[in-house]
Amino acid sequence: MQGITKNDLIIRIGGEGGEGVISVGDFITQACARAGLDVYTFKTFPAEIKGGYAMYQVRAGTERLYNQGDTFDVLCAFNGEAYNMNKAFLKPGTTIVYDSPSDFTPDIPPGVHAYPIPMTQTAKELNNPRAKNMVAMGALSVLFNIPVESLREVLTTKFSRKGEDVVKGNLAALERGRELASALGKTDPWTIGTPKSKREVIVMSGNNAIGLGALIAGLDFFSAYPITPATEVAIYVAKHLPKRGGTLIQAEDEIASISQVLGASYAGKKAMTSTSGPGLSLMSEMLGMAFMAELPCVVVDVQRGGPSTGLPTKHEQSDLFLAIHGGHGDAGRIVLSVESIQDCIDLTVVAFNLAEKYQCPVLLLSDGSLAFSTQNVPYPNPDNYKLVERKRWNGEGEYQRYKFTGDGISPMADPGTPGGRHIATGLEHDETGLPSYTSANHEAMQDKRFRKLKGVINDVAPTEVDGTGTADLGLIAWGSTIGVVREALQRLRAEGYKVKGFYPKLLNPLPAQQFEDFGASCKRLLLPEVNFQGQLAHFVRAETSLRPESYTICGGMPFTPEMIVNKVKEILA
Amino acid sequence: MQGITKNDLIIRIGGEGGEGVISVGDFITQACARAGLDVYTFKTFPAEIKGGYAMYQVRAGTERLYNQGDTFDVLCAFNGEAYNMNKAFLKPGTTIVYDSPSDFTPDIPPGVHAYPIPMTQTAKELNNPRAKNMVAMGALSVLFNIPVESLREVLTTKFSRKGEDVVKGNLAALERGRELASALGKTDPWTIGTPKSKREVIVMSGNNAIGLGALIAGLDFFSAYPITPATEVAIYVAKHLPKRGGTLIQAEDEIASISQVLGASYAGKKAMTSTSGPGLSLMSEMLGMAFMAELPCVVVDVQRGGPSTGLPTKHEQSDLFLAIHGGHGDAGRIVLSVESIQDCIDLTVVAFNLAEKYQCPVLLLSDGSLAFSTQNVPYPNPDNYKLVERKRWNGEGEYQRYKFTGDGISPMADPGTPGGRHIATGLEHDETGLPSYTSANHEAMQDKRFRKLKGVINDVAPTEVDGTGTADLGLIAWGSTIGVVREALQRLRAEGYKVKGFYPKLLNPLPAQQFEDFGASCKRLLLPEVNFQGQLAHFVRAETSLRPESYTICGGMPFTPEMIVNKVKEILA
Amino acid sequence: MNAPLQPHPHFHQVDLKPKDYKNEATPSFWCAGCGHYGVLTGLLRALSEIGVDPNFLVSVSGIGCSSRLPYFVNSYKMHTLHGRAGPVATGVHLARPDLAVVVSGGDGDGFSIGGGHMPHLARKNINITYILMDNHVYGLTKGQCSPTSREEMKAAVTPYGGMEEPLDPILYMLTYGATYVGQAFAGNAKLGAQLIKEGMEHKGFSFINLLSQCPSFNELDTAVVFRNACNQLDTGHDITDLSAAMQVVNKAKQEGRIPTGLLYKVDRPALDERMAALVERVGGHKDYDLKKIIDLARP
Amino acid sequence: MNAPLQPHPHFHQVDLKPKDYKNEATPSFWCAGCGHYGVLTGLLRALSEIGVDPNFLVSVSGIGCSSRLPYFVNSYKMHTLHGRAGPVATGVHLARPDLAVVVSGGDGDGFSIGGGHMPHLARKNINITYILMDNHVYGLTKGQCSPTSREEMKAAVTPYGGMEEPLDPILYMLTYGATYVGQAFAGNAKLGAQLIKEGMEHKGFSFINLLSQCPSFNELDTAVVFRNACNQLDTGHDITDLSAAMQVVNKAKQEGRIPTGLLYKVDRPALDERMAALVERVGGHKDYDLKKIIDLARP
Ligand SMILES: Cc1ncc(C[n+]2csc(CCOP(=O)(O)OP(=O)(O)O)c2C)c(N)n1
Ligand SMILES: Cc1ncc(C[n+]2csc(CCOP(=O)(O)OP(=O)(O)O)c2C)c(N)n1
Ligand code: SF4
Ligand code: SF4
Ligand SMILES: [Mg+2]
Ligand SMILES: [Mg+2]
Repeated sequence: MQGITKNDLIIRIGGEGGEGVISVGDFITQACARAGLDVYTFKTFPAEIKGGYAMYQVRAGTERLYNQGDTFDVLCAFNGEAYNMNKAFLKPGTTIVYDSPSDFTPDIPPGVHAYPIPMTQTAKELNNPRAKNMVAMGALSVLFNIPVESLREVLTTKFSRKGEDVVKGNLAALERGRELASALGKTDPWTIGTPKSKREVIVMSGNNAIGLGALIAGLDFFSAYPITPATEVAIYVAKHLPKRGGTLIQAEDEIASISQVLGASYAGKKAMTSTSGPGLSLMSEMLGMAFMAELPCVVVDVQRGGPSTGLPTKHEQSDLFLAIHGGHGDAGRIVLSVESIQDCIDLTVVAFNLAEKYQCPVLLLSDGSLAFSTQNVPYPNPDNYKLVERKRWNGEGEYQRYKFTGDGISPMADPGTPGGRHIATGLEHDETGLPSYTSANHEAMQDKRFRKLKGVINDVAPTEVDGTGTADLGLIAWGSTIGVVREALQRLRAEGYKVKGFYPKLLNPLPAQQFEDFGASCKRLLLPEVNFQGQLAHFVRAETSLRPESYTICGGMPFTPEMIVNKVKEILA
Repeated sequence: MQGITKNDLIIRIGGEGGEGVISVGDFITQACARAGLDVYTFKTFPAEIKGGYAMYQVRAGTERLYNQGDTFDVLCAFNGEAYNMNKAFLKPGTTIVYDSPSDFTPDIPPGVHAYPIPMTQTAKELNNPRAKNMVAMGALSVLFNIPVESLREVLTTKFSRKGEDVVKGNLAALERGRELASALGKTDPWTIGTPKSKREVIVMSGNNAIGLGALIAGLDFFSAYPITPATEVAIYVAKHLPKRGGTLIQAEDEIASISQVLGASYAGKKAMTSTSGPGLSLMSEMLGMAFMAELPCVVVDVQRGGPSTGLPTKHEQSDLFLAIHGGHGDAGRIVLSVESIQDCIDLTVVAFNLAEKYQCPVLLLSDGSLAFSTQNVPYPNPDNYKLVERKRWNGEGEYQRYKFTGDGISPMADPGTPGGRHIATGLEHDETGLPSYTSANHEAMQDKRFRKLKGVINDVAPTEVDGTGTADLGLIAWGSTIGVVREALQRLRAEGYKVKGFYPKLLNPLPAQQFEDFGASCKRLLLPEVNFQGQLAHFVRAETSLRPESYTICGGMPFTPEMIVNKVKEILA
Repeated sequence: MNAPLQPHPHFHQVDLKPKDYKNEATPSFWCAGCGHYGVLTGLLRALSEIGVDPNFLVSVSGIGCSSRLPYFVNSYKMHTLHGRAGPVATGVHLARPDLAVVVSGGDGDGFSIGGGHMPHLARKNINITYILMDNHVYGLTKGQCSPTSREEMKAAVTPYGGMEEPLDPILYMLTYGATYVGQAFAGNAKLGAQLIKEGMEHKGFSFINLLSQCPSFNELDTAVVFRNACNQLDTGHDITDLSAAMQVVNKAKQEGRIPTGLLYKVDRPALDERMAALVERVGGHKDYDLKKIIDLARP
Repeated sequence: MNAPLQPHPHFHQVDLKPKDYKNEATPSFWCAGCGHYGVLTGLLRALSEIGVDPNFLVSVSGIGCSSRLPYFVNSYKMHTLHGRAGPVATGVHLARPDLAVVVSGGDGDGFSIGGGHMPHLARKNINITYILMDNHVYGLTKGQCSPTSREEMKAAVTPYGGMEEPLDPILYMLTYGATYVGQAFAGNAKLGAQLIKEGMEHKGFSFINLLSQCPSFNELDTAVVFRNACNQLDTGHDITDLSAAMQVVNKAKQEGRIPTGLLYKVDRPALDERMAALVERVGGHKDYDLKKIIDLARP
């Protein structure tokens, strides 16, 4: 973990919820991004509503970052609990910055660099006890070369709403922290790199990015019911959708949400909902109706630890079975999953495009880690996104809502269209929409509805293959695990391993041929995922000839690159 | 279809709903069964609430019957619609008995035997127009040697509630029908065989048989919401459960049903619900809770045509995806499926036993064809069923509800047990039930919950293999398709084909090794099922090394033996 | 009863006869003598009287015999899932407030499985019209108790008689804050039509309970029983007094009567109006520059 | 208020102090100042006053801050799913009528996602006690509008203010046919305890609404606001008059007051009693010979 080769730095800030841990993390992140560095953050929330241990990890560097990293280089402990929670990771070479004097005295293991900073005490001296976190931030900025000008800017911007006094008070605490740290001799090698150049970026969490993607895609109608860790999608959309003239409603439950979404879709609008596992379970029946009645809709599932109420604030990738198979009676859907904040924007747009084009439900899977992770992404130009509108009836001839067509896609007619009156129904129906229970019709209609989906594979970018040539081991990953694998592969290749990665984002219908091609170039396959049953591995086995080895964890946390590296080495040993 | 080798006869009665089609079918069935014949019936219902085309097919024979057969040998048409619906099946050698004079004059294709009977007219002459069906039944009894003594008995028993006059009137119509038919010269070879001996049997529909199985298993509590084609399970249970001192409630919806069931289960009782696809979709979330909180429960899903509202009265086997995968966050369940009426009784008992033993949800899949099919089964002796009770805490030491044990099964404590107080929760929890979100605990608990299920395979009878030696083609079938395959294989073997069958009833966890062993004895594999996506084939591919060919139909009707025979011949050609 | 209302400007209007609103393409479905025919007649008349443009009318239902109604109406329409017509209709209407939206469905659909949505339609004052086709039984599934079934009803799943106090849809809707609440016997298509018409013209959530016999599965509440129990409200009834309306209902119940006519009507901003006001307040419009929103995420 | 009732014989009784009902093993969860503490205090006192045997008590909840309550109670207990505590408790109770069953949960849990179950608990008269911990907000998900939130509340998903008329749990429950309906400020543990005690002793469905502040996410309805709005009912209030109870609620609402105390109480057979009667009527018992049932299926 030592040294010069490392071009990024991981700072973990831990303390009691309410002590400003989150603010410090946010400020550092913003400042680094503003200065032109890459950032990737990760948070965990206390189980308690207020108080409890809160953790914010900022990874910042000069190269592209794909994940939260292996533990940390620098720990900043606001209190004894933060120290205790993390002391196991204080390996030789790591650094701890901690509040002292305080209620705890850390045991500094040999080789660990330690910087005691009187955070609480200084804040009190400044008559500004809430600014303890600013003292810490000042100290960190000196110790690890965090772009201080940017820090001051973001701090000023953030606090200016609260008045000049607040800005001044916090700036003063920041400067005091810098003085305190400067007085200490630096013993460790950790420092944030110098940014190559300023870039046009934004910094967003996964949940907000999905909201933004939806706005870019032309969202008209949003309905949701609050649920951790998806609520922020609704919060973001609630703030901005009215500006675009759209409609948001908090429904009485998830069944009502998806029902409202389908109503809006029938009315001709782009509509979506967002939820987490329990809500998605409740939507199962209505999603079948969306498939049967061929109503476009986008459903975001920010996965959390399950089953059942499970671990609501924790990370897991365990809703894939439900997403693909969660409906009675051969109900199809398109399932996408996001790797990164960039995906949260881009694939949300893709989700809307596919929903409109194929007139069916599109499920977009995110997860608890991405939900609150923030990353910088290039400033997205809305004009660069190609938007798809549902095929609408051209008014010619007799309108048949469910007309058999070559590709199975039948033009829709918005209410108000003369001659386009029709019924959307969950009953099996003939081309006009009237109930029909004959064998021939049911078989033809099922064929139509599933035939449509055949086109999807060509409408989504081919699955990314990371690496070339023949590999001793190929890794297949999905969701935020992809970012972890990317880095692990870089490290492994640096050590001479012949490894490749395969990163599907379209999970249903599964691009089977692409899997086969990838499999053909690898001697063995490994599929790491954060769930118990090895859910994607199941689908890969069922839909392709491949037999990837499953590597599953389900401890509520994402993989780290190190875990993947070790596993690969073990396999190839 | 000709001849002497056929030791069973298929009579299809068609007419307008309300004309007594169902009664005639029921009487013939009862009479045959009473006389010692094997019976297998099949019905389709009109889409309309009242009126519309109703069809009842009775297959009766001297050998064991496994399915409804290929179309019919004898058609009894009460009206023009019945004739029209079936004329395509009037192949040379078949027979039609029809109402004449009437509103229709059938076109008798060459080679078809025709017996006009003045059903309506005779009934009118007898001043008993509602007895039209009895005239028809009398004619049928003469023409095809239906045990008339038994017919008279069941008729008398059935109508005796309505008074002697009604009995007499109907008997008179029956005799008149016999006279009319006797006057006609018999031209066809069809006749119901002579029963070998009287046997102790009962005749039940699939839905009733499930209800009976539940009573045998020791059902205490039942809650359901009406839905086609599952309602009759509730109707049967409603009638008889109070006699056993149990409790039945019609809930406000399926979510409430399964919630009530879990409450009753926690209270220490054997509890179940029954539903069809839409209801099962709605139960997804609560079934996850059952798995997490380790609460025994039995959920019967009588599958119907989907997706969505679909074809509510039609047959399909398309809820397997939902049954196995329909829950967020790695939620396990046991899934069984029934082939026959006998299974409806026996496997319902098994379902309760497994639920109790493994403390988890057990889903029992039936289907629209079995729901209303009646068959004779040997009189079940309740004492012959082994019943399992949940493992209850022995009162020793400190009680921990979710104690880690070798097999993952932790003793339960009914409310009222001193020292056994505990919480059942959908949150991840430690051994005592308190919330715990640590990685180690979540991984250990998931492992515990899934480890439990490993034992299931040994608690269920090994999957039946039909045939011996090496086969050119092995057929894997589930649900009521099994019975169709059984007969198809008999016919194929008679023609010298080397074919075998494999009939899993436990579908999750899948007995993978048994599949492998079967696959190893077959050169090729075929998996016929009545759904669009080939759902069991998917699981077989995912969970075993086998790659069975899918043969799917989804026209709302079961396979016929002939379809399977033809398909096999095509493959082996 | 209150004076005739002005049609809402939002209705796209045309001049059509009741039969022009009837979709003849759909084969008949209901049993002979089913009360649901009367509901349909009333609706077609109301549509004609208002002159709703069928192209801007959306008829929404759940599942049940009653929920087949949209098939018989010339309009855009959705036949959704059991219990979900309300929220689906909410989505249609909020997404396109220019559409006239009518929900129709059964007592089971609305107050058993769909009962959780009902309060929110009313208290949010969704500007749609909800016609409950209340036959006190589950028709489509062939005769089980519904939540409005009489306590003593023997039905498929209650072979020994029911055990539950029936609920009163009208009282529920008054409690839920529906801004227009009326009731009639389905066989009285004139009153039905009048209530539906005024309900549709009312800006806000209107609820009309139509008592509709099911001759096939409900032997207790026949057309005759319904007709006899239905009593037109006193002319003196104050339709703006919530407590009074509740009392009328409570009293009628004790006396085994069914009060008919308009029970309650009040004006309160409908949700779409409030949402439109919000959009205006934040200066929202379709072409609002997305970059202004994206800029907020600059570090 | 009505005269103290006789404890039901079905309670397994013991002699324990309120603190004996407190489960100390559970780490604290609620924020400082949360009104839910008051609910817990009231419940523990009521349990002690009745002397319920904790081994025969089942505490059931859904999901929400409020729904954590069972963890703090010494009893059998179920922490179920959001909105489902009612039907789960129904199952517990009907399967084992000898158990005392108490449901506790939030306004969102009970009247948003769980709202569809509420009418049926009441009209079926399930003999359980339901304590609504009504803080007019979603606490656990960090501050969104609940169906009892004030119309003007700015919250996470309503950054520009809400748009919906809040509902009144008490009025709902009167309409639904609850046979015992009471209300109190959670901070008034004495009244809370009294209502819970009497509610538990009442044979039938008892509903108690406890107004419970959420200092973390509801700035409008603070403890002070609740305390000031809560008015004890007139001693003259007739607890058997449904229309009168409804009028009290409607009037209080107009005046911005919250009526507290016992609002309504009536006796009606509880569902378990009716079911027991049915079993008796058909001569049912655990050892009824199955063969008699099987024989009915002989051809
Ligand atoms: C989720 C779900 N559960 C159950 C059903 C079965 N079902 C269809 S209609 C119906 C009740 C019909 O009664 P009602 O709504 O009163 O309408 P009616 O037929 O009496 O007009 C039921 C239970 C279903 N379609 N979907
Ligand atoms: C199916 C489902 N949807 C959403 C949630 C998220 N959720 C948990 S608690 C809650 C609301 C809590 O509010 P309330 O019931 O009023 O309880 P409080 O926290 O205010 O005491 C929500 C929406 C969930 N757990 N399950
Ligand atoms: S079953 Fe009843 S509600 Fe349904 S169509 Fe027939 S009469 Fe009408
Ligand atoms: S968030 Fe509100 S309701 Fe939840 S514990 Fe805190 S104060 Fe109580
Ligand atoms: Mg009805
Ligand atoms: Mg609340």
